[in-house]
Amino acid sequence: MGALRDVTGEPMTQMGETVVAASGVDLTFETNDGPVHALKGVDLEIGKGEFVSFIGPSGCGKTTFLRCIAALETPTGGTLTVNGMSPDEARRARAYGYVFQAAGLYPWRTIGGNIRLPLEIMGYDKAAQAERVARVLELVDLAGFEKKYPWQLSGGMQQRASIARALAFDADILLMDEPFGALDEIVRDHLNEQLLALWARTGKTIGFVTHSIPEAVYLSTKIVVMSPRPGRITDVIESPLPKERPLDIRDSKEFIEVAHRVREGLRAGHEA
Amino acid sequence: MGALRDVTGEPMTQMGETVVAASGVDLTFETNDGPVHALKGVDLEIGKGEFVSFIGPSGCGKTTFLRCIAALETPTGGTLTVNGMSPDEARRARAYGYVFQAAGLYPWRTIGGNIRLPLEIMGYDKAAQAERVARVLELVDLAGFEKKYPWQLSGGMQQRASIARALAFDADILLMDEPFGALDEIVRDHLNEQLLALWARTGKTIGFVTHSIPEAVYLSTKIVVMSPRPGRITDVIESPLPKERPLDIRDSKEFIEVAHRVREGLRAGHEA
Amino acid sequence: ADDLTLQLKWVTQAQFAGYYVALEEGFYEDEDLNVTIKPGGPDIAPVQVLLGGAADVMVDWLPSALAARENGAPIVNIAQPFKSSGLMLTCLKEHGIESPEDFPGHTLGTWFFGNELPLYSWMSKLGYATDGSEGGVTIQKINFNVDPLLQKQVECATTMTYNEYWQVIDAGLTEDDLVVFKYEDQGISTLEDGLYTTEENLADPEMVDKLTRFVRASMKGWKYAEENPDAAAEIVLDYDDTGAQTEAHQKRMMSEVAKLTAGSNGALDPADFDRTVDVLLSSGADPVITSKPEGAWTHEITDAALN
Amino acid sequence: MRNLGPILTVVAAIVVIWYAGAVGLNAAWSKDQAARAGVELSFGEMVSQTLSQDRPKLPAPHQVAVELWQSTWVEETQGRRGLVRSGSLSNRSLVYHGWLTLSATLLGFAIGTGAGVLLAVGIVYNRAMDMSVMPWAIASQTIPILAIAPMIIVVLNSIGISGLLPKAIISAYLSFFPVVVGMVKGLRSPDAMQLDLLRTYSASGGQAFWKLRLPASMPYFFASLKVAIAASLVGAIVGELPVQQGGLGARLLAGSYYGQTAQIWAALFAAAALAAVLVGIVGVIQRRTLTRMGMAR
Amino acid sequence: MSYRDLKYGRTADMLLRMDGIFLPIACVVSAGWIDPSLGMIVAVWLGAWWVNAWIASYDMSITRLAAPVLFGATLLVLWEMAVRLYNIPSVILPAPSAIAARMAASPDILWADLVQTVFKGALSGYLIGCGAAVLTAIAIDRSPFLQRGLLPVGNFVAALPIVGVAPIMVMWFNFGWESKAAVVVIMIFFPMLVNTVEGLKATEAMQRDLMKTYSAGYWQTLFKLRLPAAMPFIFNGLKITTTLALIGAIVAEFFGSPVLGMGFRISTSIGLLELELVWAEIVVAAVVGSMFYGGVALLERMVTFWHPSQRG
Ligand SMILES: Nc1ncnc2c1ncn2[C@@H]1O[C@H](COP(=O)(O)OP(=O)(O)OP(=O)(O)O)[C@@H](O)[C@H]1O
Ligand SMILES: Nc1ncnc2c1ncn2[C@@H]1O[C@H](COP(=O)(O)OP(=O)(O)OP(=O)(O)O)[C@@H](O)[C@H]1O
Ligand SMILES: Cc1ncc(C[n+]2csc(CCO)c2C)c(N)n1
Ligand SMILES: [Mg+2]
Ligand SMILES: [Mg+2]
Repeated sequence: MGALRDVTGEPMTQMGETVVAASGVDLTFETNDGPVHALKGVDLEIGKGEFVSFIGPSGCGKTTFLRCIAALETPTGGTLTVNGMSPDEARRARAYGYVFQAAGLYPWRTIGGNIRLPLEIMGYDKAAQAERVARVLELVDLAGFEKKYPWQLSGGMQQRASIARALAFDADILLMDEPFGALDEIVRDHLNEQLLALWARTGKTIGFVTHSIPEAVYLSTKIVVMSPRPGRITDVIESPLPKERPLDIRDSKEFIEVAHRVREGLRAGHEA
Repeated sequence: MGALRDVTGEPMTQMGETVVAASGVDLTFETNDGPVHALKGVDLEIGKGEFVSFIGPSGCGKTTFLRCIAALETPTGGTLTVNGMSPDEARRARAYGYVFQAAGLYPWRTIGGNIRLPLEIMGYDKAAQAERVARVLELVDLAGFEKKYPWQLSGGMQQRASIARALAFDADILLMDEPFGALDEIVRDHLNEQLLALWARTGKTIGFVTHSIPEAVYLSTKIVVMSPRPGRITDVIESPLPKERPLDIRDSKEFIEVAHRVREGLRAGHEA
Repeated sequence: ADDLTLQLKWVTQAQFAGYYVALEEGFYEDEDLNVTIKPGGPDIAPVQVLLGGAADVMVDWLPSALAARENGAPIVNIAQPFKSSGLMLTCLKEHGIESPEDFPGHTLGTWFFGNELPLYSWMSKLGYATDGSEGGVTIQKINFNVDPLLQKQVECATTMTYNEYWQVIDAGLTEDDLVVFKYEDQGISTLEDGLYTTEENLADPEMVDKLTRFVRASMKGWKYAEENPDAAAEIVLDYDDTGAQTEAHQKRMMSEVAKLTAGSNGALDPADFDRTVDVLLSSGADPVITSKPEGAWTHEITDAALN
Repeated sequence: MRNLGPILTVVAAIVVIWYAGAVGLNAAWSKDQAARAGVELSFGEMVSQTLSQDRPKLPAPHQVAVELWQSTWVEETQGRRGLVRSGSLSNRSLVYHGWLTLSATLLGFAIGTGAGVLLAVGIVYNRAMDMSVMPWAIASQTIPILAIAPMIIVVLNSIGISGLLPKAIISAYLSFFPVVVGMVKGLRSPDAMQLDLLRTYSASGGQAFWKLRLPASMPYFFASLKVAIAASLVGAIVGELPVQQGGLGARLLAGSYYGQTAQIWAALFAAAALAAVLVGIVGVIQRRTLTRMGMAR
Repeated sequence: MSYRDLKYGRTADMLLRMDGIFLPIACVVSAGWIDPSLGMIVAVWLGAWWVNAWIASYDMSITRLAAPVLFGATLLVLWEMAVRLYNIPSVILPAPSAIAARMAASPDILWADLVQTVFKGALSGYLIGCGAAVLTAIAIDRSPFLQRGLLPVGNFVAALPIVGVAPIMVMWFNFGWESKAAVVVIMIFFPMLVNTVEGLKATEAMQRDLMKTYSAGYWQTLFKLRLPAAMPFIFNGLKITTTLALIGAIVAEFFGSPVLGMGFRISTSIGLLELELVWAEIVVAAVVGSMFYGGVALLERMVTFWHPSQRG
């Protein structure tokens, strides 16, 4: 990867290498009133450098699937490998950056301290830490809030801080669970662009949960549509859009077509 | 209000009666590193039966303003009245239903129990409680999850439960802080329609924070655009759209014009 | 029957056999008294109980009674069933203490709570400092058992002829391993186990009458106990709520206690009182009492009782 | 019961250390005695002697076990005053003394918990109480209860209260504090949003208490109950020390007066076992309640 | 005004304000009817409480101090009144004024006892006990086996009443402060251990998951997540054990001490009926204990400022 990171411009998608390979993944939660089938027979391949969006009605298992990839949940059936290893081995190799659906900042650390957390753990030196914290705070437009505590920030600001935390270090796989849910359109567009640029620059593989169809279509190379009860994949759409994506690509014919297909898939899932 | 509730069809907007009147509202938080000006000179009138959306960059004070209306925060300057009384008196008269930005369900109560909470407090009888819980669960598409505990639900489901909780009782003023943030487009559209129908049926006054421009335009009679540091109102747009709003109104010229104006306002706020 | 409560100085044991015998054998009943005996214990100051009104009469040692009197507790000795003192200092022979001259440089253990007063008086009479300084002794507070002596945490320990001494013997040491100094022999003995009441009670003729009958019956109990030590010990065992006492130990204790009560008909001998006061007054820099007490005893009760 | 294995392992380790400790601590006396008798002890003799002394510094586990057995089962079934022969519990048996202590403990626990909860509610709901009472509640706990226990008993006696109640009051004195501290923390544990929600409903203070603060405080409540019941037991025992009228406390001290080390340890173990059982019962109730409330995950 | 209102429900304050005239007067009159002295005492009490409620309604740092002080002063006045009005003998309960006089008369005794008991016995035991408990908690944290075995047995040991343990410790560690420290260690070890173990578990699932995604090592998770999250619990333990440590050291002295120390003085002075000295020692114990507790509470505020219960 080291070599790839230096190259800028075109994203380094080499579809040949498989990063995530799921086949027949099942997951059942046991609850006080009976089992809940959160995932059922999920098959999916994600290649290196892909940007995969997951979309589907709430409760369909998007979070659960992301958690399985990150080895935070263990499937009760099927096989799942990441970089050819088990998700847990990949986790231990520090393959993941994860943005949770809720911000989950540590209340005893300032915003800066929260972002510094993974850097400390991964042993970055002091100077690198300071430099990276400043850079990602800038990226998510929170410069000046470094010394504040989480409960002193608005909901959207907390969410941005948690995004900054995941971007501060160099994970090959970035898993983001509705990262932009609490942000307004302008910031969202801005961060979408930033994320695409980052992706292009670094060649990371990204798994991205969103409820916004335009966002999914704008960002992804592959869109996974899911449906609930039990959670399964109903459609996988390879995006025909070029790698270079100015914001106004959203008015193009291809874009609208893809969006339409996603919407149809979603609607079907709701009816199911 | 009793009489109004029975009338269906046209919403009962009687612009004559002012529900919320803010003039020169200031709010400053004292934090460990200096004061934060969350609101500065906010002037706003909300008439009875209006549907007012607040939109603005994250951290601009939308939540703070909603909290001021609901007497959860006390302005440090200016005057604010609700129904001609102080917000606190209005609160004690049980004028508010509030949906928080985070779900905030009580972990020791099931979903059903959480929705029943306000009903118990306001002294509804057992039968009415059961009937209302069932009705609002149906409304937010969570029937069947009554007996589950909050942590057994996905993020979006929790948010819907918290919406159901606020709709279960008859408050004249409904304050909703990004209620649909974690929901997909389809559910969102569905709930938008439901909300409009409810509004039309009951003539409630609604204050609604959202980050989605189409949502704001689709729902509101009045759109308030805010900008941050310090938080103030930069634009107030009276919607020219008719009361009757099918989903496809979103393709109309008026709609697109209003959306454009909101987007411009937002952008200006970001540049500021 | 008239109610009367007696507060003991210590837990139920043969040291108080006379009262339990009087109760069990109906001597109190014969005097038309309904007597309640409250056992004492560590940290219970009988004087407090007496002044608090929860007891009418108590068993106490004269030194601590006089100290209490100086602290403003108007208590009066009304009878003295114990003629002699059972107090002694027991040392392990191996520490090389043979006479009081050998004390300096050694650690002497004593009970406190007022029981230390005789030892301090003795030491000051001998002219020894008690703070462990050169040429003096170290006084160590010990609890009410003999473990510190056995485990050599102290070299000498306060013991009673009727109790702790025998515990040392029971533990496996022999008379030959020990050196004992009886306070009686050293001429510093103080009066133990007298009966006391308040001046207020003595001002009340009805109460005086009750106390008279009580003392009479108690002395009857004591004389019975002296004559039937084994039976007395059995009675004590029956009254022991803690169930901790053993028969052998209580029988032996009773026979030793009998030696101490032997010379008394119940009336206080003023000579003994004066001797005790002298011992206490003579204790050097920090005397237990500062002036000769007045009215600290009376023969009023015993005179009436013993006729 | 999956805890059984680990517990037995730990207990076994403790017993081994205990035996070693007994040999070590008691050796001095055995050597002294041998020296006094002028004999030389072999190692084996010494070990066997250290484990069978009458007044050991540390009695061996089996000595304590034998004493426990003797003073419960054997005393009641065969003793002159035992249950079998006399029809009532023997005052020489730990069953009798344990029962005395237990009754004072339970009464004291009830009083202490009740008072503690009330005080906590007062502190949380009344500003004046919050500011003025808490520091004094803390100060009250720094008073060595053993010091004033005799005085309390004397004072209560002088106004005619005796028997179970003085002990229970001391026991309540010790147990109310953990409950106050835990409950205050628990009643204040709801976060801002949970409180705000009720504010929007204009819930009354009572409703906020029953529907939010009380349920939210339950984990804290039970945690402090566990501490409180153990403290109650200690209080009851302390209350039994000055009045030598039975109970494990009286038993403990009487043992010490007569140098009956095994008796002390037996009483000590009986007390600890009683505490363990009481804490265990509270634990079971805790688990049941929290599970029913959906708070045990 | 935020959600403070809920925190301090107005009911009690209102009771005092609205019925501020009738209820107290009724109380005073009825008490005075039973017994005039009682009437006076009740009157003083109610008066002081009313003033206190008034003071407490102002939230300033000075009132935070004034309220408890006034409350304490009220208690003292009531005590003094009770002793005088009812002629309670000083050998049963001395008056505060007499206690104060005694404190002024013998500061050297009180100081020497304080040094012996608090600085040598309690503090050393506290530091050793808390340190050992936290280290043990961390040590057994990784082993569910040890936790399942040790905690129940530990609860059992913790339940051994101090009055039984203290004589044994004196027998083992002699009369000096070491045996007091040992008693303190035994008393505080398990409460501290239980709190710390509990605290180490008190992280939220998402916080732990985050650490997992970083593949943080055990020690990193410990220092960056679990110890900070455990701090409220650890401080809970630290606070409870301050009073335990002090009581433990004092009570242990009842069972063996050199001829000085607070416990020694208290236990032996009762026998000599020097009740003023006894109470003087108790006062010192209460003051020192409260300061100790207050100090730890202050530290807690500084360390766990982020916890909702500290943000108020
Ligand atoms: N308790 C607090 N203490 C200090 N500052 C606060 C507090 N609550 C909010 N603020 C600050 O007030 C400003 C406005 O916050 P608010 O929550 O109203 O924003 P918002 O418009 O709701 O944003 P979002 O869309 O992200 O939810 C922010 O800068 C925030 O940092
Ligand atoms: N810990 C759990 N215990 C029991 N059931 C669970 C648990 N976590 C999730 N579920 C259930 O699994 C299903 C899938 O949940 P998941 O969180 O993956 O949904 P999601 O697709 O992320 O939804 P959303 O968009 O609302 O976040 C839901 O029905 C939920 O109720
Ligand atoms: C309250 C009190 N406790 C102990 C003693 C000392 N003491 C005197 S007699 C006796 C019994 C001896 O077996 C003991 C221990 C006391 N005098 N007063
Ligand atoms: Mg989710
Ligand atoms: Mg907000």
